[in-house]
Amino acid sequence: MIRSNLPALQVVIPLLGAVLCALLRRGNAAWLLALVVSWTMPFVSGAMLANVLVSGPISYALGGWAPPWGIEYRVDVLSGFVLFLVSAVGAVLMPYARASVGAEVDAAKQPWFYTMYLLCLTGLLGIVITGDAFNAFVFLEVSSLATYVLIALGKDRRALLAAYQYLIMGTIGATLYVVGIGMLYSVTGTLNMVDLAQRLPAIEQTRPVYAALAFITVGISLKLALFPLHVWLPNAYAYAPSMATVFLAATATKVAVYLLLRFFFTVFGLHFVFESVPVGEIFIALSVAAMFGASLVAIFQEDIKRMLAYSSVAQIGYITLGIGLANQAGLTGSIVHLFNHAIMKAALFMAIGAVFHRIGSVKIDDMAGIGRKMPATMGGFVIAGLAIIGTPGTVGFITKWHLAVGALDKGMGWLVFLLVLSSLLAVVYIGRVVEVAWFREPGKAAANAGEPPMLMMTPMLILFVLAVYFGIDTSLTAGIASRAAEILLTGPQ
Amino acid sequence: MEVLSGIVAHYNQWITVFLMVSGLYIVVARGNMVKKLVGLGLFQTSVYLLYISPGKILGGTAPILDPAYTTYSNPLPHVLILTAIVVGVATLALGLALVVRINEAYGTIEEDEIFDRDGAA
Amino acid sequence: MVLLTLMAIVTIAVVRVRNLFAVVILSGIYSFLMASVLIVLDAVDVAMTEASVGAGIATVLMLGTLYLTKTTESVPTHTPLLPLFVAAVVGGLLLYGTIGLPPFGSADTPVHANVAPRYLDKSIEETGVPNVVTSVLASYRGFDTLGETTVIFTAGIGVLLLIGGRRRKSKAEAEAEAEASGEEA
Amino acid sequence: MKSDLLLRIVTKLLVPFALVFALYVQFHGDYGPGGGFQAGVICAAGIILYAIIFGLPAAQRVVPTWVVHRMIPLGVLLYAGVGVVAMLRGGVYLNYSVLEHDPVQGQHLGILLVELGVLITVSGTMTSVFYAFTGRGR
Repeated sequence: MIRSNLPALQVVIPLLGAVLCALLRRGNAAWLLALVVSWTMPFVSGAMLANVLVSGPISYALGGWAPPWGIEYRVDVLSGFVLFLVSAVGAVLMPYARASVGAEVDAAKQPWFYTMYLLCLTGLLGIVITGDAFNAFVFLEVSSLATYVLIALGKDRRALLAAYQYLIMGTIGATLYVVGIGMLYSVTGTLNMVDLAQRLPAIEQTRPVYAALAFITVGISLKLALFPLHVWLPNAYAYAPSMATVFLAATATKVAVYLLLRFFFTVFGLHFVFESVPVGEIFIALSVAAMFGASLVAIFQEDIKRMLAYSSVAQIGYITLGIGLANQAGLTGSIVHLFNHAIMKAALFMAIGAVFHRIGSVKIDDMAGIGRKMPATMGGFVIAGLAIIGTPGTVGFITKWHLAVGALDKGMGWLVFLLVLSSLLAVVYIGRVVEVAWFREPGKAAANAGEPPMLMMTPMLILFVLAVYFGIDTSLTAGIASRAAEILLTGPQ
Repeated sequence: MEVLSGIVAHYNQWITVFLMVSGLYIVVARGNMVKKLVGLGLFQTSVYLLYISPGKILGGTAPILDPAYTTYSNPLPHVLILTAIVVGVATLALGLALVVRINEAYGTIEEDEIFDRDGAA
Repeated sequence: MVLLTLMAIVTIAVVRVRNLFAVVILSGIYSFLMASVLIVLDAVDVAMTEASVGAGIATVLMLGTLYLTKTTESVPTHTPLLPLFVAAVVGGLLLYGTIGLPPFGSADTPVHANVAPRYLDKSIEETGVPNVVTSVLASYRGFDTLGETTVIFTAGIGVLLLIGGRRRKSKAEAEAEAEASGEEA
Repeated sequence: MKSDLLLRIVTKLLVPFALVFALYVQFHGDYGPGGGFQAGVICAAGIILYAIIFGLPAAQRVVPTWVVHRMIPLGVLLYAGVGVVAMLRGGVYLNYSVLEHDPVQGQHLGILLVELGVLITVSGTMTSVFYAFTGRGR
């Protein structure tokens, strides 16, 4: 019985967890509940992914109403992969959360903080698993509202402003998405993604479909912080509590990318999106702008969380670059980078969160000599930093390799050159931190620092190891990503 | 007559577009945080018409089944928009709560003044 | 049609007026007009909700906020060129899209041909509920409604997290408050 | 406003009526317009009206804050719980047909229960949010 209901459980368990969390009074009890829920999730998504890899997509008709009348949950290789990614990040993060949240959020607010975290998880998983365009909007809003609150709970008063600005931009994005869905509904009469995909080719060349494509693309691009729609992201990541930053940086934008992939390749179809409209060219241009523009800004940041946030915008550029290439190697690069970037960015933000836990600052000047006091944390920072740069032997290299192959397949050799050049910018901003942390005498701030508690340390160490492991053995990540890309390119099975 | 009926046939859509654009303009152009949220509300509300209008059948009636009628307007958009209204008011409540907190933290709800104060701090 | 025109006029007023009380009341009026339009369009459930939410709860909350903050908007200092450009692009795209949509009020459009007829034909047989909006809402698309309830839940807990507690609870907040009152003086 | 006799009397008369009307909207939602969400809003509006006329403390004596705070998650719990029960009875999530022997009866029960869940969460949230906003100024 549990086996056949896995798709529903994937979303319902965190939802029930959030509800129960809201009824608890003590922060530790809420943490324990969130931990149990988070650790259950990878098993659910892992079981589904394994099932999908063997026997094809799972369709689950909620309420017992067959699609397109009811809402369908649909797990294929891509959504199974992203579900596993999101739930795995949550599972790795939870032990870390206890000390971090304990220090950064008022004790009285902790149960509800974990409620918000679980709701955010519910929303993200709901977006990925659903096969219904409108249902995706509802869960997009669940995760978004929870995200605004998580950000606003940062200690700095600028966190409030960041949350407000994100609320405005996020709502505009979601509304544009709804407008696009409304137009598609007006010309097809259906909301189910598979049903849409079957009905659209007949009316492809009409104006509402073009407009719908534009609205949905821009709406989702606001959410995934595609350059130049990224302005909400740096402040949001910089001022949110450390745990929220790690979770959002590793999952939220990835889920938006997933939704975009879903619409481009499953609903509208490769043929329509990339041949009748210059979407590919636009995406490549904006991605290159993100890779360079955001990296340049990152170099001049004093606040390391902000620096990493700008680095995220640049990294999202790599992901969208692969989408713009829209060929087997390029898409594989994009999809595998969803996973790889989640690992390395989570690791970096966790390391900085640990430093903040010890010295109460994320300013680069206060980091002087911190490497000697927290060698494991900052050693890991170096490893994850190398991954961001794309050094061979780390996960970052795998992504860039696939992207480069994709660019060459497309006859865009100059893109390979740009990829290498943008990596040099990453060397500069990561190198700055490494230089200050390791090659300067410990300053006043760092003098009394030490390694963080075990519960914080272990998740970081796991991620540091994974950042290298998946850089060497790629059969799991790149293998699945390659299959997902193949299915996207050849159409629904 | 042809032109007139053309305008009539699309009048809903013209107004919808106008409302939406005005809402979006307020959100982007104004610095006052409450006014921005009002604009956001207009922006979201105008979407209701975009969904509901195509569902209407002239001569039809509300989708509550009754032997006296045979033609009903489409119920599905109504359901979707009920959800959208709820999402809208939820967003508004959260936005207003943020505005109250921002006012407590900064003493103003004008974006420009807040940027000034953060620059000074 | 008269209602729609009135709505457009109210919207212009919302853009122009700078007194926030007036803006809030105008947006309440706007919601009532919207509710009336929705009744004309046969969406009675939606109209009822819009009237109670848009004109009721939303207005109360906004007035509550204004009571806690301030009531006039300052004169915008930026040139409105960028916003105008953004609005114009979106508007143009919308017009481009909507002109291709099927004409208003006809019965033989895709919207009426797919999916929806099943609800109208089978609602009583399958769920025993004559109000099709209710049966679609709670059963056929019941999961959407669960999501919607979750949205409300999220917003409720979120608001309480932000402004629920007494203010003196945390040190940071107390400092912020002291600063704010210092600025007012 | 507390001293205005007329307002106080009218409110006293109106609030029970609003609550009864909310129940009507709730349970008549199968046949006429309305349902859990609308009923929840009307219910909250009744309490809010009471609070505006008689003051927040008076309203909080009638409907304490902790009650409305608890209502927010409980409604979702009821809704999601109905789905879980359906799953335990061998159906898929939220399939109300398995709740009773007769599928239509089951649908009826399921719709009734989830609408009740919506009512609880919506009225709880609206009232809590109102309390939070008005309580903030003190």
